[in-house]
Amino acid sequence: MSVPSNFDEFLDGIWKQNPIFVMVLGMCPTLAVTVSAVNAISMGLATTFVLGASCLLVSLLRHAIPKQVRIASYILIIATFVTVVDYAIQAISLDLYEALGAYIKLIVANCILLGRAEAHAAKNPPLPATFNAIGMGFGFTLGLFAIGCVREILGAGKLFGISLFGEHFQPWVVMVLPPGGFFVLAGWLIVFAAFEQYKSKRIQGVPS
Amino acid sequence: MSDTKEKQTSSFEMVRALGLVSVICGIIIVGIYQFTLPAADANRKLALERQVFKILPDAKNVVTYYATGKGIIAAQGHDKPPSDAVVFYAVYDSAKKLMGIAAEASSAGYADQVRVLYAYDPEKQVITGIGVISMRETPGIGDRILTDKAFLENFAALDVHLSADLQSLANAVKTVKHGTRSGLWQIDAISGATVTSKAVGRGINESAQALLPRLLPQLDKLRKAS
Amino acid sequence: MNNDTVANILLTTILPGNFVLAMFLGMCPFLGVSQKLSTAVPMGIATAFVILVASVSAYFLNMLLVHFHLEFLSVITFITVIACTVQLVEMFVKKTFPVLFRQLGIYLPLITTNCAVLGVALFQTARNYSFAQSLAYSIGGGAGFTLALILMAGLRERMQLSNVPTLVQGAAISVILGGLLSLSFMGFAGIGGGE
Amino acid sequence: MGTAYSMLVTAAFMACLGGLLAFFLSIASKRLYVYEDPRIDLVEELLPHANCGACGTAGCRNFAEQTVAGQIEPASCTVNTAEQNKHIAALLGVAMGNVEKRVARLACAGGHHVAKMRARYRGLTSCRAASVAGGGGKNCSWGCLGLGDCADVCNFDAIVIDRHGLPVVDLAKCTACGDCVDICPKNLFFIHGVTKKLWIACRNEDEPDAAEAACEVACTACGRCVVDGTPELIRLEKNLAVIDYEKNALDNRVAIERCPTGAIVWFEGGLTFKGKSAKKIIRIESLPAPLEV
Amino acid sequence: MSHTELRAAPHQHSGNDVPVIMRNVVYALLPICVFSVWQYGLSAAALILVVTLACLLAERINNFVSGTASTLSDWSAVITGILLALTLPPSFPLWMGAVAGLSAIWLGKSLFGGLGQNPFNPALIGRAFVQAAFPTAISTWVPAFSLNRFAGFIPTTLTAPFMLPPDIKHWIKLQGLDAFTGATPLARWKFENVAASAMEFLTGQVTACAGETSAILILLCGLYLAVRKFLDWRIPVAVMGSVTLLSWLFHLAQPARYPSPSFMLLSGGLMLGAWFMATDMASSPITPRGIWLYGALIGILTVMIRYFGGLTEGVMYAILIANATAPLLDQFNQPRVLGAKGSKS
Amino acid sequence: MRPISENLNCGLQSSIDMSSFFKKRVATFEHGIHPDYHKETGSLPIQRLPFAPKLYVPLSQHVGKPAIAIVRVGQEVLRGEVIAKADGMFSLPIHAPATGIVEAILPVPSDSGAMEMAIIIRVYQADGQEIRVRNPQNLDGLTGVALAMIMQQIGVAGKGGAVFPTHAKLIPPNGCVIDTLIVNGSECEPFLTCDHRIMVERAQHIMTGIDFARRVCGAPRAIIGVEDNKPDAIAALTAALPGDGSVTVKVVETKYPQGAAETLTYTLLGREVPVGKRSSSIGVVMNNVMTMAYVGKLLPLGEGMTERVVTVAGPAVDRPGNYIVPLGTPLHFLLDSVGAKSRAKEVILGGPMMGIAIASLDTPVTKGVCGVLAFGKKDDTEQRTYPCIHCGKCVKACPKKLNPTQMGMLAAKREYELMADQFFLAECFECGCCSYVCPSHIPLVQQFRVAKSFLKDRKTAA
Ligand SMILES: Cc1cc2nc3c(=O)[nH]c(=O)nc-3n(C[C@H](O)[C@H](O)[C@H](O)COP(=O)(O)O)c2cc1C
Ligand SMILES: Cc1cc2nc3c(=O)[nH]c(=O)nc-3n(C[C@H](O)[C@H](O)[C@H](O)COP(=O)(O)O)c2cc1C
Ligand SMILES: Cc1cc2nc3c(=O)[nH]c(=O)nc-3n(C[C@H](O)[C@H](O)[C@H](O)COP(=O)(O)O)c2cc1C
Ligand SMILES: Cc1cc2nc3c(=O)[nH]c(=O)nc-3n(C[C@H](O)[C@H](O)[C@H](O)CO)c2cc1C
Ligand code: SF4
Ligand code: SF4
Ligand code: SF4
Ligand code: SF4
Ligand code: FES
Repeated sequence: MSVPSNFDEFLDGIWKQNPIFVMVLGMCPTLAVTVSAVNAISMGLATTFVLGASCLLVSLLRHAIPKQVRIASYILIIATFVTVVDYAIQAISLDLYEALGAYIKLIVANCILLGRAEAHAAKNPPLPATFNAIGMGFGFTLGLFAIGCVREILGAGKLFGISLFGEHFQPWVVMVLPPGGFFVLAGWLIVFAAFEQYKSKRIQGVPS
Repeated sequence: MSDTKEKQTSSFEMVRALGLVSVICGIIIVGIYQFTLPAADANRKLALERQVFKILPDAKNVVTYYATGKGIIAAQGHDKPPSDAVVFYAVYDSAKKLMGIAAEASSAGYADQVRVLYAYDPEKQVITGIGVISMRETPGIGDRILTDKAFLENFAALDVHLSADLQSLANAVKTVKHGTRSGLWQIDAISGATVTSKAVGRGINESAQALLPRLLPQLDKLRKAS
Repeated sequence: MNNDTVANILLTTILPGNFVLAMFLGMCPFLGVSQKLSTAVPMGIATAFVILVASVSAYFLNMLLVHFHLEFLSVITFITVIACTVQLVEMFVKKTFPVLFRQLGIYLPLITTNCAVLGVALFQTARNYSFAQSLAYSIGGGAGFTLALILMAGLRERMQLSNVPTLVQGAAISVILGGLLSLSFMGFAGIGGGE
Repeated sequence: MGTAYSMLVTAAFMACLGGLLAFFLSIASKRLYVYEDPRIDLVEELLPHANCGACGTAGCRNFAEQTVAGQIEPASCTVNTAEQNKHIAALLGVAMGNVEKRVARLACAGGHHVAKMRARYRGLTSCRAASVAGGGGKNCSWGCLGLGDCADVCNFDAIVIDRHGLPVVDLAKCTACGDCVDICPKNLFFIHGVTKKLWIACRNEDEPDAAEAACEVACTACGRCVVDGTPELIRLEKNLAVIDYEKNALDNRVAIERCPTGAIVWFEGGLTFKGKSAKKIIRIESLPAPLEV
Repeated sequence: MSHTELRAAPHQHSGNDVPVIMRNVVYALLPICVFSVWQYGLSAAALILVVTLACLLAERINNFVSGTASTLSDWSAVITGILLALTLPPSFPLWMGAVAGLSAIWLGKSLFGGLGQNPFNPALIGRAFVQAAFPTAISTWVPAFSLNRFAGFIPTTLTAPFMLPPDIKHWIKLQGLDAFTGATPLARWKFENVAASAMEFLTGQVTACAGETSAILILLCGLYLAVRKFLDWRIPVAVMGSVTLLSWLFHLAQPARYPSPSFMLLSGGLMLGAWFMATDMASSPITPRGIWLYGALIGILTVMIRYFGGLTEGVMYAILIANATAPLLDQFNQPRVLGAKGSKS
Repeated sequence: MRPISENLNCGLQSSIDMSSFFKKRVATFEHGIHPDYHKETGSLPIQRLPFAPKLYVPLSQHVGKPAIAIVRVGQEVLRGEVIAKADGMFSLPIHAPATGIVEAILPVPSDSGAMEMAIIIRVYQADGQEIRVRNPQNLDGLTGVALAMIMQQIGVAGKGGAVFPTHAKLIPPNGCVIDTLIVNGSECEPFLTCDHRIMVERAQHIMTGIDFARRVCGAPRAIIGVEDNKPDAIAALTAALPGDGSVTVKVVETKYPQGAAETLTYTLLGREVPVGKRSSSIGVVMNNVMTMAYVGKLLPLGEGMTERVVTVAGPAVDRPGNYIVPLGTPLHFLLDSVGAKSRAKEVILGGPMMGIAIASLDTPVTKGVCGVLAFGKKDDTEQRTYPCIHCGKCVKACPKKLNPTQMGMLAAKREYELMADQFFLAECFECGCCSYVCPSHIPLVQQFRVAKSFLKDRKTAA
């Protein structure tokens, strides 16, 4: 595998197979922790770490694990790294830990992880597997960040905790409530779809 | 992909593989746990102290205690509170004088548990302030319990003195509708955030009912402690 | 110890604290398997069942962990037990109800990675629920999940016959429906809570 | 509690847990084992997932099962690219199979510019809807109504309605799925191998004069193609020329040459040829309103 | 003779088509609007106008984006706008009203494909959205029949866009109504156990949303539509019936705790909800049995939320939740075909 | 069975106060609609139409196998002579509607738009055009199939719209016992009044026909159902009733589609025709009043069916009324004779609810044509259709209690199988109530016809 193809794997995860906007997976953290941009990024990076590390390990062990216990082993590996992240965050910042709540632990159950481990890492050598996983992770982070920004700006009038519109701004509380999460995600999905449509129209428009 | 007829894996192989992965994972986890434990503990202690300083600004030293049915014991040396224990913190000032007790109260609010830390003045038998440990209440509504001056006024001296038999509060702490406070043991709710206000009142009441009867008789032990 | 009554927990988890609509647990199957009523109902029931099993096993597993002072292993042990349970259920269904398996095929393994299942285990532990409380929590959670799934499936079946603009078709419209359902469920706020 | 101790406990605990679960799983996997040829999944992955049924099976999964079982040849999936089908064949180690490409052919050439209308249909833009409302108003009651039901149902965008209100099949896109055949209320579409080159583009069974009055390109059953073509290849039936494809349809472009209306045509290289004597129609606009007979 | 024309049977039509129905609903709403303006003055008028215009604007923009012909002429967006405005407090800032109108049409209707395709009541989606977005503003009430209501706007009305509305305690004092507590009858009952009298409701002497104040007027306007068959009478009957029955049972059991059925019927948004919002056909079931169940569900949920919920009023959420169940109610209550055995399809 | 006086009373009552709300309501079915009736022609006596120069006599004027032509081009035919013979039991012979010469045998347009084979007769204009050929037979004591076979020879097909050969319909299928003959005099379609006039003018023929019909099907009783907007018909029928009480007249509510077989059976007997079955399975056979009148008139004389009464009406018709029209008369001649041809934009065979607009005025009048309606220019702005707004009005109008909303939405997505499998598509009798009430102008019935036609084509293809 040459470097450019690894890089393609990486880009795939960010754009063509973006876990949030294209595959629509990992929805729980996507909606739950994106009330602020910081939370979103932290969650995204934590997931990226778990994704990369576990895909690497799964790929290394892919010949050693019998089929019947495949899922269980992958889950074990993922859970290990999640626990690692969980404690790491506790050690780094308790505020962040509080903000992300149980969703750090729930990274285990994030469909993206098992999906990647099963569909990609278990079938590919370590290097591309890891690249792909990290790409996915960044794609996920990007998605979370996009949602987090909108929710924080409208919901609190702030970005990264910095007030944007002065103290008389009326926050749109709904944005930080559960429905707001849905709405912002849907908004991005529509923007994404519109963009894809525009692109495909452009391609079709070229006389063949 | 080439061998299409998969062969049945033997049970032993499966047990071995899964067992091995489990053990490796377990060891990694213990490792990271042990490794991060000091930092996390330090963090937690820092956070606690920060909270305590907010409600008792002159505090210097915070000691964790457990109030059990049999008396109070210092947390030092126990890594786990006894099952029926109520955790509280004795707070001392720079002169090592016991300046107050802090304890946690929690109850279900509008969205989730509302956890607050309250300061108790054992001399006057009143609550002298509250701070929020964690909550997920609606910004702009529920979180006014942090910012609403009138609401915080309630806790300047919230009456929690014990009844004659020292078994319960003389007057249960209660949150009442905004503008209808009629006793020092009542909390005047924030209009528009009644649910959250009630959660605070309910939490404090529960915690005080459990803690104070055990605490008061043993106060001297704490005074002497440092 | 937590003092919420069993009835309150049950009510809260079904309505105002609905796992899907208020807690964001189990979103992926909620968005993925709610296309048709005929698959949503079995999926809901299967998930509710796994949630129940997970909750019970997590309760006892946690007792064990506490006994050995191994609380830090909670995530890994819970999820492993859940994964194995799901795999067993999957094999069982495949053997005994091959037709159902064909319909649900790809979704069954999804239950493993359903946050709701792990969420129940983790939350009940974090909240120190007693056995009865855990049971109420898991039953309510499962019922709430199934309820949300069924409502969603009904709405989406209707959407299939409407003229949803192409841009919005697919994931976006389900997410919006989820949002509107969640908005509606805000009306239950306070039911089952306190007083 | 020392680190070593807790390591030990953890290791022991995890080993027990892992072992126990693996044990359960292994028992279950034996007791509940269901064999399914893994190649079915692999083949299915290579299929286009159009589930159109053009191959004659009940969808792609069924096709995969049947190919693996050797009951159907990979090339029978006409929707798939040849490339993918080659992969399938290689995967299963079987022959590709040689299935002639088939496409949908339209048996009508009566666009608005050559065929008259009797009445103006108003209502749902759908051929079948028009056809249930008094036949649709076209003078030739067999002819294409041009409201595009076929274009509408074609999942492969292979049909466009041209400016004369006639569907035109894009041979490259057509997968012979047969949806247009089903939907057309006038039964004007037929699935045919591309190698069959002679074609009667008319279904009008009317008397010759009436047919020609209704549509300038109708088959008038003059019989010239019958005489010119290979013997027994073409015959007349109900005022229409009928080609017997059993008898070598590849034959003979001469059959079309003397057709007066151009109802019989010759397909070659993606183009459609009319005979030399066919009337040349240069009109573009629709025919004027009909007169009452 | 030229072309004859071919049309499909039937060749006759009842004549009551969509614009006719919708226009009549607007006519029926006008008296309620007029009453509300008389009660609350300029602010109410401005609110109704702005919200309706926002709805029309949203609809038009949507036409523009999707490249379809204008759908303003079917009048449905006007209904959405007026109804939405009638469920907002009269002091609601206009910019928030505009947000409500836009979200009602876009979130509640356009995204699903426009007229008739929406599974939820658009007006209520708009209201639920702003209730969740601006919870403080939407529970700020002003007194009815204040003296200067036609002399100027309530200060909050003209809040600058995206800004917090000012405090109006001072303004209310100026109106000479010191005793005014800013609580709706439902809130007064829930937190102070004071039930308002039926007379207050019937004449609109209460603090509440712009259009929920004169129960009798709403009833009359609703009856007009029911008689002309522009709405399905089963829905209001089922809603009011189930509310009456349920609250009567509770009231019998504990009269001190639970108010009388007449209070439940007349207070809050129940009348407007039952007659004008639960009856929105796009979001309600179509089969007769489904409709009865739907109405009853709304009634039951309303009572439950009012009695046991954290919110004081539940009509809106009850309708929205019942909307969500409508497809299911339809599916499981198919009409029994003439000649078919059993009751299900 | 009711005494005659009560029937009379009923009729009078409804004539005085038709929609009397507080008095006892007349029998009816659930759902349905009340369109504008336009029954002005009901008071005009039946007139005779002249013979057209050419008659187009299709070989298939009934459902079932088409008749087989037995004349050659150029052959002279006499009015009443059989010119095409029945092809089996479920077929009918065709009689020459006029004396003339066979000019050609060619396809002519039919109401479905397809071309159908017809015998074209050039009419001798100078001829007096009496019936020249009759074949009377002794009918005494004949019953059942034997009588039916003779009935077949007069070539009468159902006049209520379905055009089923009457003799075949009357023979009870194996294992069925017919206990009631329902005679359908409701004529619920707007505009149409031919049944009404027949009941007023030919009550006696109807009674004779009922007698024959009962002898074939073996029904001990017959009920004539008449809508309460035809008091004169009710009075005429009541006066003609046989004394034994075996035939009764029952007044039913004026409501569309009261006259459909399923609804009228339900109204009169409270019985529902089971899904997918014929009404004979519940012991009922139904015939139209005009069918009975023609049987009663023609059978004793042994005369073939050569003409029928047709309502010609509509806004574009100058001289609306009920006309006796020779079968095979092309519509352009008919419309010319009543002064409508120049103004007619849209011509409908049948009533406005179920009638079919025809594409060509060459289409001839056949045995099944009960009305010809001509409409002038409709306002050019097309009725704008809107998306279904889920008002459910169609559900509450459908007399068969189907779910047109759901079916309409499914049809728009071409889910035809689903409509048939889950929503009883086949049960829809295309009455048009749903389209009539739909505020969105959704052509529901047309959609259902499309669905049925698609499924039928698919079935025949398979
Ligand atoms: C979107 C939304 C968020 C809310 N959040 C809170 C909250 O965080 N805390 C709270 O006590 N009530 C909350 N409420 C509840 C209402 O404000 C409720 O009406 C109020 O608590 C009732 O008390 P009141 O009489 O003081 O208005 C919320 C309501 C809505 C609609
Ligand atoms: C038709 C209608 C429906 C309404 N539905 C609701 C509702 O579901 N929830 C709500 O809080 N207010 C609703 N309102 C407004 C309430 O009647 C009431 O004025 C307001 O909720 C009381 O606010 P508070 O309880 O926050 O003090 C509705 C108003 C109308 C006209
Ligand atoms: C919607 C509908 C309306 C009908 N209306 C009448 C009617 O008004 N009068 C009538 O005689 N038959 C009517 N029919 C036909 C009857 O169902 C039935 O076929 C007929 O009365 C049988 O008599 P026949 O065989 O003599 O025609 C209607 C059928 C349908 C489906
Ligand atoms: C009786 C009746 C009630 C209506 N109620 C509402 C309503 O509550 N909210 C709304 O947005 N539109 C309402 N409409 C208008 C219309 O149904 C609505 O805009 C559609 O939901 C748009 O698809 C109503 C229409 C009628 C005829
Ligand atoms: S070929 Fe058939 S379906 Fe296609 S436009 Fe012509 S009539 Fe319609
Ligand atoms: S619908 Fe017709 S044209 Fe389209 S792919 Fe199928 S067979 Fe070809
Ligand atoms: S046409 Fe069919 S669906 Fe419509 S009302 Fe009549 S029977 Fe019902
Ligand atoms: S009458 Fe028309 S708009 Fe109303 S439900 Fe039926 S199809 Fe829809
Ligand atoms: S992330 Fe929670 S179910 Fe997928």
